Parts: sequence; C-alpha cells; structure tokens
Amino acid sequence: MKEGQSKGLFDSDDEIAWCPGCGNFAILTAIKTALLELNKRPEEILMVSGIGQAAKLPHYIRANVFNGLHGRALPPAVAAKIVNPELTVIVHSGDGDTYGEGGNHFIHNIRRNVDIAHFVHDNQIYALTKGQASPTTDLGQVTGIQTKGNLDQPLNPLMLALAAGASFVARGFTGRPEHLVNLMKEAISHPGYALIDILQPCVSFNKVNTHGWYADRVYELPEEYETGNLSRALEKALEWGEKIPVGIFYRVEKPTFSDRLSWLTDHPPLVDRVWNPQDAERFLTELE
Amino acid sequence: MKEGQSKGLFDSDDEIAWCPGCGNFAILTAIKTALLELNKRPEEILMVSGIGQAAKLPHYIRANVFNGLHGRALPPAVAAKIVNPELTVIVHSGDGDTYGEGGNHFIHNIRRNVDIAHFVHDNQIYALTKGQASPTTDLGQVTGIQTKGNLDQPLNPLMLALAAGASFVARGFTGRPEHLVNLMKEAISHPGYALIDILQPCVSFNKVNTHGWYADRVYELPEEYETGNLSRALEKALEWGEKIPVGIFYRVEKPTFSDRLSWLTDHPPLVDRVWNPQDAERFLTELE
Amino acid sequence: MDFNILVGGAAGQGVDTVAKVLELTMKKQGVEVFSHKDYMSRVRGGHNFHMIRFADRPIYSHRESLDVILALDSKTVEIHSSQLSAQGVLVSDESYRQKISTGNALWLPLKEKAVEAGTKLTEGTVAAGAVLHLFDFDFETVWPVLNSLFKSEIFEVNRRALEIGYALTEPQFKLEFPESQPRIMVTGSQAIGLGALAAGLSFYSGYPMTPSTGIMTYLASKMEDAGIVVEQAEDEIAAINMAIGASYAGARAMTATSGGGFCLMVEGLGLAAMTETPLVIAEIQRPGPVTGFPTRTEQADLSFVLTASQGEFPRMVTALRDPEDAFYQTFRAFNLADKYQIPVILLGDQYLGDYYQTIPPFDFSALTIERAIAGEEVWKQPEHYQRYKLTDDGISPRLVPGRCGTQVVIADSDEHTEDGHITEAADVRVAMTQKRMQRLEHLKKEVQEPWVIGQTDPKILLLAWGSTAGPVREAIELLEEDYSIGALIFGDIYPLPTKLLTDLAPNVTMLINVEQNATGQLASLIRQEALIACTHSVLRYDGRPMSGQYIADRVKEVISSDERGTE
Amino acid sequence: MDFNILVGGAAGQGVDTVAKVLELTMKKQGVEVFSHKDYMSRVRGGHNFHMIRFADRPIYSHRESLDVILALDSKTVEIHSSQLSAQGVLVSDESYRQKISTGNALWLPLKEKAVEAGTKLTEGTVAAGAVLHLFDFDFETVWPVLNSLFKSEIFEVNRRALEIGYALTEPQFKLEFPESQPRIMVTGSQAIGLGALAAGLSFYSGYPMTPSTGIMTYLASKMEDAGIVVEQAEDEIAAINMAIGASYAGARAMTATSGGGFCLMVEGLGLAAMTETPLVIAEIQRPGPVTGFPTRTEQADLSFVLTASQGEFPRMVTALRDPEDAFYQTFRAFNLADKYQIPVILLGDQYLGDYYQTIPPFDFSALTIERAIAGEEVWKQPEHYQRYKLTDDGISPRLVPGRCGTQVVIADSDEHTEDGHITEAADVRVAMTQKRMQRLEHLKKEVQEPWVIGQTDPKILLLAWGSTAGPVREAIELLEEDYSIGALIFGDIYPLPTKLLTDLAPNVTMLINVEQNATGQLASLIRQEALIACTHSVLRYDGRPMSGQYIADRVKEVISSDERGTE
Ligand SMILES: Cc1ncc(C[n+]2csc(CCOP(=O)(O)OP(=O)(O)O)c2C)c(N)n1
Ligand SMILES: Cc1ncc(C[n+]2csc(CCOP(=O)(O)OP(=O)(O)O)c2C)c(N)n1
Ligand code: SF4
Ligand code: SF4
Ligand SMILES: [Mg+2]
Ligand SMILES: [Mg+2]
Repeated sequence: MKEGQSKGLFDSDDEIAWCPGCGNFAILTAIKTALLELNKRPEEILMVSGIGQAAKLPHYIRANVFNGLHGRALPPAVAAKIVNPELTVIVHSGDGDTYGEGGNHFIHNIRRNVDIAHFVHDNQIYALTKGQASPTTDLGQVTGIQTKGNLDQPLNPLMLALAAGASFVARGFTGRPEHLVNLMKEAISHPGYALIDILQPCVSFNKVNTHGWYADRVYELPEEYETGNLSRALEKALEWGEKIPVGIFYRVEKPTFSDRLSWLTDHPPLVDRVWNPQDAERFLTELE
Repeated sequence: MKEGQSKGLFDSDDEIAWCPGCGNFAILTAIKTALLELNKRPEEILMVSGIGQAAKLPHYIRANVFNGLHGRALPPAVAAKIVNPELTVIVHSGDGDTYGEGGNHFIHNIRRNVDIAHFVHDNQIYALTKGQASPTTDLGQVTGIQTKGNLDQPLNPLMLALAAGASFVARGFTGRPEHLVNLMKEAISHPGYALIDILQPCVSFNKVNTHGWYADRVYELPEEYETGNLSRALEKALEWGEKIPVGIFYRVEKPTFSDRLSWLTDHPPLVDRVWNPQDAERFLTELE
Repeated sequence: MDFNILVGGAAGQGVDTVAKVLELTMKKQGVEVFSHKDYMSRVRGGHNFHMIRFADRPIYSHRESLDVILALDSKTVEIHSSQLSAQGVLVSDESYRQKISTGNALWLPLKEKAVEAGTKLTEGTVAAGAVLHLFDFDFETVWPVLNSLFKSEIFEVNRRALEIGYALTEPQFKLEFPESQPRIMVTGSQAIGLGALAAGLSFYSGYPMTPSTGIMTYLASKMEDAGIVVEQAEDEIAAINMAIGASYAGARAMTATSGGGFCLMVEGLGLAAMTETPLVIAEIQRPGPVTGFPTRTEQADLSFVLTASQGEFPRMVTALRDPEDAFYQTFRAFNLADKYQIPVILLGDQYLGDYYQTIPPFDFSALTIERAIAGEEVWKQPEHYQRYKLTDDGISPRLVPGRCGTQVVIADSDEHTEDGHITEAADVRVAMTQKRMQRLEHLKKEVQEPWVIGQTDPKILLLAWGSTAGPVREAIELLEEDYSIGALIFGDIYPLPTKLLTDLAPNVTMLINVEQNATGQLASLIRQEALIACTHSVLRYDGRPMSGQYIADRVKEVISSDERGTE
Repeated sequence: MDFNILVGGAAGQGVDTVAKVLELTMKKQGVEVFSHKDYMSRVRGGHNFHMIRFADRPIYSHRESLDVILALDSKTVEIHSSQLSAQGVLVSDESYRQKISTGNALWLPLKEKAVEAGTKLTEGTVAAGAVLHLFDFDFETVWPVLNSLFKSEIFEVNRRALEIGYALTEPQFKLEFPESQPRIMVTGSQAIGLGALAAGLSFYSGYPMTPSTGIMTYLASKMEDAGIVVEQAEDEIAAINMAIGASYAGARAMTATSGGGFCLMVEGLGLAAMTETPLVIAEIQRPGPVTGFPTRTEQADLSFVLTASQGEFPRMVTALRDPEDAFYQTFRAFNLADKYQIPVILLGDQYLGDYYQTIPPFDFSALTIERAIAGEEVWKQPEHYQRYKLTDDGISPRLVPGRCGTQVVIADSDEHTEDGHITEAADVRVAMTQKRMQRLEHLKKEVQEPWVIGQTDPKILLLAWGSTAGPVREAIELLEEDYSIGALIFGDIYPLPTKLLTDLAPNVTMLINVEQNATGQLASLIRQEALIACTHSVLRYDGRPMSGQYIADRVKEVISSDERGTE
C-alpha cells in the first residue's frame, strides 16, 4: 500500500440499500481490495454508473462518482476519461443497464476503445424494478412480466464484446472473490476498454441462477489458456450451461482512442487546457 | 409468376431521388426481381425503413410502406409482423440507420427472431447527411467530420449478428445482382430474422469503398461451404480486406417469436381478433 | 365510521402481505377501503408503509391521522407514532418498546408467538390477527382471504399465527357495516390495464419503469387468456416504435412508462402524429428531474407532455383522476385515438397507480369499440388508395395493410403527399399541416369539462387535475361548512376545456391551483389557454401525496394569509 | 444599390460552387452580401437554389424579387422566372429557351462554351463569368476567389471558362461600392462554432443531423489546431451524455442537433440539470413533425424545448437572431451555463444556420471566460466536499474531479443529499427543489430584453424571435413610412424578459406575432408569462423563410383586414 493507504480508505459513509446476501456485496469488497492493491487513492478514481441495484455501487465506495441515467453509464465515463486521462475510470452497471437500455453504447464504446474498466453485475434479471427478464435471462424463465416464460433468446455478452472488437474480455463470479479481484486489477491496468461480466446472484428475484447454480458450474480458465487468440476466445465464450468458464477470455493491445489523437497525447489533459477567447481570433482569417 | 403478376407489378410512380450510378438502384432491381420470382403481390408486402438514402427504397416499389424514424426501422417492422403474420415484412435500412442509431434494436431483434428479412444497404458511410463516418467506415478514413481520419474501429456486422444469435446471416454485393436476388429470396423464405448486409457503393461520398474496390475483392462462398456451423461462420465473417466473401454465412432453424406463443399460432392473426368490451368483463372476478 | 391503519416495516418484512390480509378482510366485510402505499426504491430494508383506511361510506383519499399503527420495526414506531390519534392504538413487538407521545401502545410478544405458531416469518400474520381483533373482525371472512394469499404449504402455519395473534387483543373499535354493495378493489394500474383490455388492446410493448410497471404486469398476467401480446422491449424507444408498428398493422396498441422513459418516447410520439397512427400512451408520473424519487408521486410532467416532440401536431392529454375514471378514460382513449388518428396521452402518477380503492364494478354494458377503419367503400375504389387524402374534416379514411384488397398503405415520417410519398412542395406542406392541426378543433369539441365539486358558484375556487381529485373532494368536504368553496378537477386537460372555467372564474375572489408540483403547471396552462391567472397556489413537491386534510389545512392558511394581506 | 441574383439547378450541378464564386467576388469587392440557400434532401437531382443579394449597405434578409437568374436547368427557369423584376435578366443555356413572363432572357451557349473551355463540367463557371460581367465586376478580384475554390488541376480550365463566359455578356447593372469596411462572411453555424471555440470549448460530441451538422463540421475542421476533441457519437443519447461527462470532468462541452435528435437528448437535458452540470446545447430547427422537411426552416420547437424532460428545473433558452448575435450569445451561453450550473439551449434554425452574411469581424477583445469553478478555499477545507451544498443563492461551489486535492466530487441523478448520495427524505427533496429552482430567479435578472426595432412607442407592435430578426427589420423599414410600427425581437426567450413588452403592449392597437410556425409559439409563451394576448399573427410554415417583403405584405393584409373587420 501507498503511504496514506489504509484498509478503510475507500469506505463510504452512505448506507447500503442492497438485500442481505446479495452478490453485490462481494463485488463491492472486491473492487475496494483491487483498488487498494493497485495503490490507488479515492480522488484518482471516477466511478460511473447508470440506474439499477448494481448502479448504486459507486455510492458505497469513496471516490469521485457520476451516477447518471439508466443505460447511459458509458458515454459520460468515456468522455470524462478523454477529458482527464489521469482519472482511473470504472463503470459499474447491471445487465439490464448495459446490454438492454444501454446496448448501443456498449457496442460502440468497444469500437472507441477508451481506456476504462467496465464491470457488469450480471444477475440475469432486472432487480431494482423487481424482477423482469434482462437480456441475459434464460429462455423460458418465468417472471412477473414474462408470464409465459422469457420469449427472447439470451445475449451472450462475451460473444458480443468479442464480435464488436473488444481488446479485453473477461468473466468473473462473486463466488470466487480472489479471482475476481485479480480480474479487476487486470482490467483496470489494461490500456483500452476492458469488460468483466460478473456473475452476481440476486437472492430476491432470480431463483434460477442462484449462487449454488453458478458455483456448481463455474470453473477457471486454465493457466495454459491463451488469451490472444480470437477464434479460441469465441469458442470458449460459447461455452455456457453445464460448465461456465471464468477468467480472461481475450486480451490484446489495440490503440486506444487517445492514442489516435496526437494533440491529446502530446498536450496536457483537456481539463487543464489554457485558453483565452483571443486564442480563437486566428480562426477569423478564413472568414475574411 | 402468379396470375396477375407482371414485370411492372412492383413499380412505384414515385420519382427516385438517388444519384445516378448509386448502388441502391441494383438493390431496388434485385428486390423487385426477388419478389416477382417468389410470386408475391404488392399488398402482401410490407416494406419498413428508417431514414437515409437506403431508407427511401420503400417509396420506389409498390408495396405497403412504413417509413419511420432514423434508426428505428426494426421495432415497427417486427411488431407489424407479429400483428399480421400474413404480411411479408422486409426492412431496408442503411449502415448508419441499422448499426449506428439503431444498434440496440439490431441486437435485440435478433434475439426476438421475428420472421422478417432485413436488407442493410451498407455503403460504409452516412450518405444522406453528406458523408460522415458510419459504424462500418474504415479506421482512418477522412470525412468532413472525421477530419483526422475515423477514430473508431469499424464494426463487423456479420460478426455482431452471429454473436447475437441470428439464425440467417448473409452478405451480398450490388455488383453481383443475380447472386443478390438469390440471397434475398432465401432471406425472405427463411423463418425468423434474416440479415443480408449488402455492399453498396455510394458514388458521391465514399471514394474509398467504390464499386471497383469491392469488385476486386468480393468472391462467393463456395458450394461446399457449410452454412450450419457457427464457429466456421464466425471465422469466415472475420475475413475482410484482400478478399471479401459474399453469400450465406450461417443458416439454422430456430423457433421464431410467434412459435413460442401458442395463442398466436393457434388463433387468427391479431389484426383479425374479434373482441367486445364485454369479453373483458371476466377479468373483474379477481378484483371482487 | 372512518378508521385508518398504518402497517409499517422494512422492505422484505412482509408489510405488503399483512396489508393485503387487512385490506381484503375489510373488503370482504363490505366496508369501503382506501389503501395507499409508501415505499422506497429498494428491495430490502429502509422504511415502507401502507395506510389502510376503511369506512362505511366511500373514501376518496388517504389521511394522515392514525387509529392503529402496526409496527413491524422500531423505525415505524419512531416515525409514525406522533400521527396516532388520542384514542389510537400502536401494536408492535415488545422488543421495540419505547415512549410514544399520543395514543396507547400494545407491546405484544409478536416475535415469540410467531415462533410458537411455527416460524418467525409469521410475525406479520400474528400482528394482523391482533389488529383484526381490535376491530372485532369476523373470523369467517378472514379464512378465505388467507387461503387466497398463501400457498397451501404455508397456509396452515399462517392460520395458526393469525389465531394466536387474534387472542392477544380485545376489541377496541366499533365497526359499522354499510349496506353491502357490489364492490371491486382496484388500483389505477389495474384499472388502466382493464380499460385497455376492454377496448380491445391486443399489442402492448413497454419497458419496466416504476411506477408504470404495474400496468404491464397486469396486462402480462392476462396475455394468454386475452390472446394478446405483451412484449418487453429493449428500451423505451423500441417500446413506442413497436406499438406504432402494431397499430399501423391494425392492432389496438399501447405503451406505458414514467417520465424518464417518456423522454425516450418523444420522437416516437411525433412519429405517431406524423404518420397519423393511433396510439395510446400512459405516462405515470414520479418526481423528477431524471431519476428523482423512483417510487414516489408527483404531477410535474404535464408541461412536458403537452409540447413534447419537435414541430406541431394535435395530441390529446387526459389526466386520470381515480381508478374508476382511469378505466373509463383509458377505454375512451382508444376510441379517440382511432377516430382522430392521433396519439392520446393518459397522465397518471404513482399515487393513482398504486393505491387500492373499493369502487362499484365497472359497467361494461355501455362500452362500444369504435375502430374508425374504413371499409370496402374505400378500398374497392379503382384509384390507388391515398393514406393522407385531404378531406373536409381533416381525417383521411384509414385502411390496414393486407386487409384492403389490392390496395397498399403508405405511411411516412417525412412531409408527404396524399399518397404517402416524400415531398418538398410548399403547398402540400401547408395543406398537410392544416389537415393535421384541424383535428385539434375536433378535439376541442370532444373534450369533457372538469368535474365540479362543492359549490357551483363559489367565492373560492380550487383548480386541480388528475389524482388529486379524491383529496380535493375530501378537502372541500372539510371546508364547505366554513367557506363558499368549490373545485374544478380537470381530467381532459389538452386541449383544455375552458367553458366552466371561464364561467366561474370571473365571480370568484380566490382562484387557487392545487397541484402536486413546484411550479404550478396547470396554472401555467390556464394562463396560456384562458388568460386567467390563479391568485394563490397550494403546491406539494416532496414526493408524498396530498391528503384531503393536508389540502384543507393549506387552503385555510392561504385564505388567512390573504385576509391578513388585504387588511 | 441592392441586387439579388438567383443561382438554380439540380443537386450535383455545381450550384454551390457558382454561388460561392459570386458571393466571394462580391465580398472581396467590398459590397455587403446576404446569401441564402434553398436545397432539397437529396444529393443529386431535384431543384436547389441560392439567392445572393448584395448592396452598398447592410442587408438583413433575402428577398424574393430577382435582378438576375442564373438557371443551370430548365426547372429553374420555370419555377423562378416570374420572380424576375422588370429590368431583370435571366441567364441560361440556349437549350432551356422558353417564354418568360417578365424581364429579359439571355439564352447563351453555356454548354457549348464550357466544352470549348475544356470540359462540360465548367458550365457553371461560364455562367458565373457571364453574370459577373453583367455587373461589370473586376477581374482582378475574381482570380484569387477562383484560386481559393479550385484545386490547382482544375483552376486553369475554370479560369478559361470564366473568361469565356465574361465575354458573352455586356454590363447591364451599375455597381456602387460602399466605403470599404472590414468584413467577414459567415453563416450562423460557423458563428456558433467560433463562439464556442472562443469560449474555450474543448469537447464536442454530436450526431449528424441537418441542419445542425454545419456546427460540427466547422468545429471538426479546427480540431487539431484548437487542440480539442470533436467526436461523432453513435446516437444523440450518447452525444449529450458524453458532453455531460466531459463537462463534469471539467471541460467546456457542447452538443448540437435538430429537433429529432433533441428528442433523444431530452432525458440528458434533465440529467445536466439534476446533476447541475453546465451544458450548452444548440438546437437548430427544421420543419417537423419528425423527419418533416430535413433541409428547410421553421421555428416550431420553441414550446418543446421550454418544457422538455420530466420534472421541474431551471434552464435558459436563447434564440439566435443572426450570425453576429449567434457568435456572442454562444460565447455567453458557456459563461451562463458555468455560472448557474445549468443547461443553456441555443435555438437556431436552418435559415440562420445556412445563410451567409457579411458582417463586421467579431470583437474578441472584450470577451472573458468565467468558469466559476471553486478553488482551494473550497477544496482545502477539512470536511468532505459537498457537491450540492445548500447555499443562500442556491449555487453550490463546483469542483472538478481529480483537480481538488483529496476531495471527491459526487454527482447523482436521483434526488440527493448535499453530498450527492441518494436520498428519499421529504425535507431534503424540498430544499433541493428550491435550490434548483432558485437559479431561475437569478436568470430572470440575467436575461436581456428584446431588440427594439422601428418606433419605440408604436401603435402596431410586431413580436418576433430568433432568425426572423433580419426579415422583420427589413419589414419595418418597408412599413415605417406608412404606419406607426415597431418590433420587439426576442433573443433570450426563457425566462422571458417582459419589461419592454409590458411597457409597450398596453399602448398598442395591434400586437402581431410574426413567427415561422403554424401555432404561434411565442404568442403562447407571452400569454403564459405576461398574460398578454396578441391580436393578430403572421405565420409561415411551408419551410421557406419569410423575407422582409413577405412580412411587410402580410402585415399590411392584417392591418387592412382588421380595419375592414372593425368598420
Ligand atoms: C429511462 C429509464 N427506463 C427505465 C428505468 C427503470 N429501471 C431502473 S433500474 C432498471 C433495471 C435494472 O436492471 P439491471 O441493470 O440489470 O440492474 P440490477 O437492478 O439488476 O442490478 C430499470 C428498468 C429507468 N430508471 N430509466
Ligand atoms: C434522430 C435523427 N438523427 C439524425 C438524423 C439525420 N440522419 C438522416 S439519415 C442519416 C444517416 C444515414 O446513413 P445511413 O443509414 O448509412 O444511410 P445512407 O444515407 O448511407 O443510405 C442521419 C444521421 C435523423 N434523421 N434523425
Ligand atoms: S434485489 Fe437482488 S440484486 Fe438487488 S440488492 Fe436484492 S439481491 Fe441484490
Ligand atoms: S449519396 Fe451515395 S448512397 Fe446516396 S444516392 Fe448518392 S450515391 Fe447513393
Ligand atoms: Mg440485473
Ligand atoms: Mg450508409
């Protein structure tokens, strides 16, 4: 730990509104641990979220927070990172938030490849609104709205991320906290957009994909697994059912958004830009 | 041809507003041919589109037309099909319309798997708004807005469709009209959502991906190519550059949306539903 | 007889179930019930409560003063005991014992008895038993209620718990049973859903958003039985565009959402208008801006929905005043949407959507579906059908694709010619704009004047809209003896019906808008449409619904401050 | 001297280039220029035209009557020749020869001469030469213009074409050159872009939408030079949410769109307000509903933007009146957004965005950027920083994350406590609502009164807003001799500055709102905010901008119909 680091450094005084037993607690602990182990400080971190149970997490950690709109965590997150690359920007959002309402931002921010980490609390359900199907809910699962079972086949978030060209794609599980901490550290350190889809049991609304259900199926990708092979990653990502792999499915280095704009890398961050109105006067010339 | 079929059956009297030489003309001819060869009649067809050059196509063919909002062709199309499954529903939309503004509907309607055909006129540019990068524009391509070259890596629509679980994924090229007609016929006949991404040169705004550029690269998937293998399809879909395959990349049968709702398949279409207010009186009981 | 019970506890403690037991028991006994729920945006913990009021005459609103508090946690005791009336009784587990300032406390061994009954999970049922006995409720009516609420596995243990609880108390309040009238107990959400079903809704697409989700949940539960499609969309943009597509294809279609989701539907609203596709949209308000208070109530989206979407087009906006009104107005909305080929917006709010009220069963006999879809006389014509034909009344005969012979139906979001193709012609534009706007004139004739409550020629006139109807009615009852007072309660709100308003306003000395918002949005609309300015306002915007008493007190304040002001 | 040239042809025929040659030549000669473009939503074909007006005194609007028509196709001849003044000249290829009703026609061998010059593609340049000679323009000023417009490969052939064209005609009009003043020629889009650059904009995110795209194109061309980011978003929802994120992180951020895109930004607008994140949004109107007329003009989104988004919060809306106003108001918008931590909406339209006008160069010397970001005095405090601290003036000191020591900045879209965390407390809600709304009171003091044009105590008062400023000014000039007439032209429009209005209105006999829409949206706002009703309206909603003459004619009609009416 850095000087001034202490175990409680990232503790927030906000009261936690999650249900006892919720998988979100493990994620909260994991992210705090990861940040401590990475020697980060609260003021260096920007936590961005949308709306949902997952999206409350930023309030429960001491850090800069932008808790925006349902489905819209990514756009402000990447913009903030572009403006101030010194911030470690982390997005926490639910499966509904990310893959449902926010699906378009998901695929397009993968293309943008801004250097942020994105942790999706995937409980395969809309929890805050009390249990409707999310894009990852199993086919046929019955809910208060899917009274005849979910009619739409579930998305595979890892497949989608790989198909859209993500450079870091991983899956974690709240039941494997140490593994999750490591994934988080890797994701945060990865230059560019890094996704971890985190299997997170919701004890109140998802009675199918419970902690036990996951625990029975989850296994860690073996050491030998090569993370640089896209076809292999796609194949692995298809594995879901009896066995569910967790770990880093794919990791390569790709130029980030800012790498492509020389004046962003050569100059001080936009947040520190020094500018006078008179500096714009030169643009008059072409209008003369 | 059916009785009453004639070559001009699908001709519209609306004036065509495309540029001479535009790839869209080939698509218009192809779809008319496909419909004639499938023995369809105008009143059986519903053409749905968003906004863009591609999206004007429905006006240029005699058929039922719903020309809605930019990016929003799919939602009204699938809903109309659910309400009246007797309609042959075809969506024409641009690459910007479909993968940009409409990206979320794209991935989620693949999940829904309503029985429609979707023809994307992919000119790798926003044409109607005069030449900005679309989600499929090459990295680094310079435009009026991407003055320093396109910064965001392009999407691969076929990869995305496969990853999202589409049951029919194909690519066509306006320079291979007969091949395109065949693809269209297959797509229209496919039960469930069928995508054809059609390479369509824009002579006015895309000076990179010209007819010649495509023609030099495009080749047809060989007869032996197996369309039922997802891993194979993903691999093929990754092929882009020196050689660009066209044809059906993937085709399997999956239950459609309506297959999953017994009262849709057992009963007359919703459009013909007979209902009196008094029929709802029975729902009072549980409130008593 | 007019009693008021509060059941409070943390989310997940079973407050809902206890409340249901009480509500249903009362309803079965034939008393009138009004049950309002106050809950937080979380699934466990926090503080939630129900206020269940029951009486031998119709009840129009919740009220604050309590006769019984059933506290399942100590927070409920702390927060609410001051609301207890002098004769009131607080029922709670002995472990929460503390000093209360008014009323009497019964610190009972609820937890202990629950364990005795079989499981500590029955604490609420024990408490329910204790409360029911306070009112001397008849056991025979309680069993069927319990039976309907609990699965058979847990019915027995709850039955036991109820009996044990019952034994813990003695009757303290005297019930008077009204003459038994046929009653249903219904929320606004259910009423909207049932109104839509009655109207022949066959396609609903929506995206979950509190407090509108109740409508979707209700409809989804009837999906197979009614033979309709209820589909959860990927977002609200899809929801409204799907509904429009379904309507274009000939189904009666609807979507519902709250303010945040409506934001995303704004472009679709314009699409319905421009393509002249009938559409019903329920906007169930909650406090904003943006996420705001997800589970609370407000009436602050009126100005928004009045002018949402670019450009100019006719729309109709109807505020729903109570569950009964919600049913009939929802039904009517579908007919009007079809008749004028326009979007109709139903404005509700969390209060209206969630409270339960006993009311007479809806009368289905007089309801008639009017689709206004043209027949053979139009589509058998030899000429090509023109979807946007210019007609004298501005209404083009509507056909449904695939159901009109060899004709095709062309709908377009660009400015279009009569046959639905894109145009750039100035004269066509003018004609089409006038054609669209002309229907606003029809709507002005169609709109219903506000409800008149209290005196019909009062000196003090309250102006309200939507779900404050009930509370205002109760407020008037409370004020009527002392003041010359009346109220207009707007249901149809756009176009604004102005006849009664312009008749009454010139004769009043005080014109007070009563609204659940901070800026007085009805008052703004009235200034704009009728050039009449309210003299005073009663506004509440803390997310909690105004009760009749609250309004009466605030109106009195306004009156006295004004008298002082004019002294 | 006041001439008006129309250059018309199909899209793709080079109408733009010909117009550019003429505009720039005139500007270089020191005359005042006003050039308005009328184009269709297509890339080739159809009918597009430019109207280039030039004079020896400032010009505020286009006008309909033409001195020269340069017709590159027969459609232009058909459609426009009736607009030709009696002395006017039509220049066109001999192949389009037809009878014209007024003016003189010069049927020239333009196509033939173009081929002679080297390629038929130079037909427009030949024609430009012919037209320039009609006005006896100096060759020496034309070359540099040609040079700047054509790449070197095609410069020579165009130079030749111009010379050949020049030789085809004889001077017919007498030019008078005003005393040469420094001038820039600029569109509203450029002026907005440059105003933003001057204000220190460093992050722009947008999605292409006509007619707002010009702003983004302008800014994108300065990206590297100014060292800023201009990013095309995947949709408008992303565009506004990105801009908000950038602003939260400390950049000056902006987005622009047209009505359809604004629909998708409505929720983001509320987010900016609720999180108190400064934001500038330019909404460049085009005729709706929805897709409407993509390339034409209208002022029909005022009511929409005034109340867009659920709930209640302060916003500022400023209508841009001409390119000069656009520059200064855009600059000011950033300062106001920062000062009050609110969204500021700039309302423009296609007319304003696209016309070119010669105006004095912008004066940068007096401009000062006021960020209103708190310093060490706030963040060096030992207590935790409170983003939403309740203060006397309703403005909480703003810090930027990562730039305030060890403090953190917590922004939230739910109702929140002073430190930015989610709350459900009623009292906090009330305090936060009042804090937010309090800034509306500040804005009421901040807003600028409308421009006063014509007589300052007139009998007939015109009320207008935004881009009709110029045309109304010209109309007043045309009417002033015969009538006691003046006008108020609103720039700041919400909160509505009412001082001048309430001063003048009681003394007028006719109060006429002049608007480019069908329902009179300014008039509605004035009824609502000032309880003043306009007596008459001049409205245009066919997508074509009103000229000064058009307004003058319509006002005269109104006046005479009224006199008849009161006889
Ligand atoms: C525009 C909008 N639509 C809908 C909602 C309602 N809403 C809040 S959270 C949520 C779903 C949350 O699901 P998920 O993202 O999976 O998070 P979880 O609660 O499961 O953690 C919805 C639909 C909203 N707040 N805003
Ligand atoms: C909400 C909204 N945003 C933006 C636009 C402007 N717009 C119209 S077409 C278009 C892009 C079209 O590109 P594409 O879909 O690729 O079609 P193409 O013209 O290339 O065929 C855009 C951005 C719009 N009409 N509506
Ligand atoms: S509802 Fe589910 S996701 Fe939400 S806090 Fe409870 S257990 Fe967690
Ligand atoms: S701009 Fe491009 S896509 Fe549009 S009509 Fe012209 S060539 Fe076709
Ligand atoms: Mg979830
Ligand atoms: Mg395109």
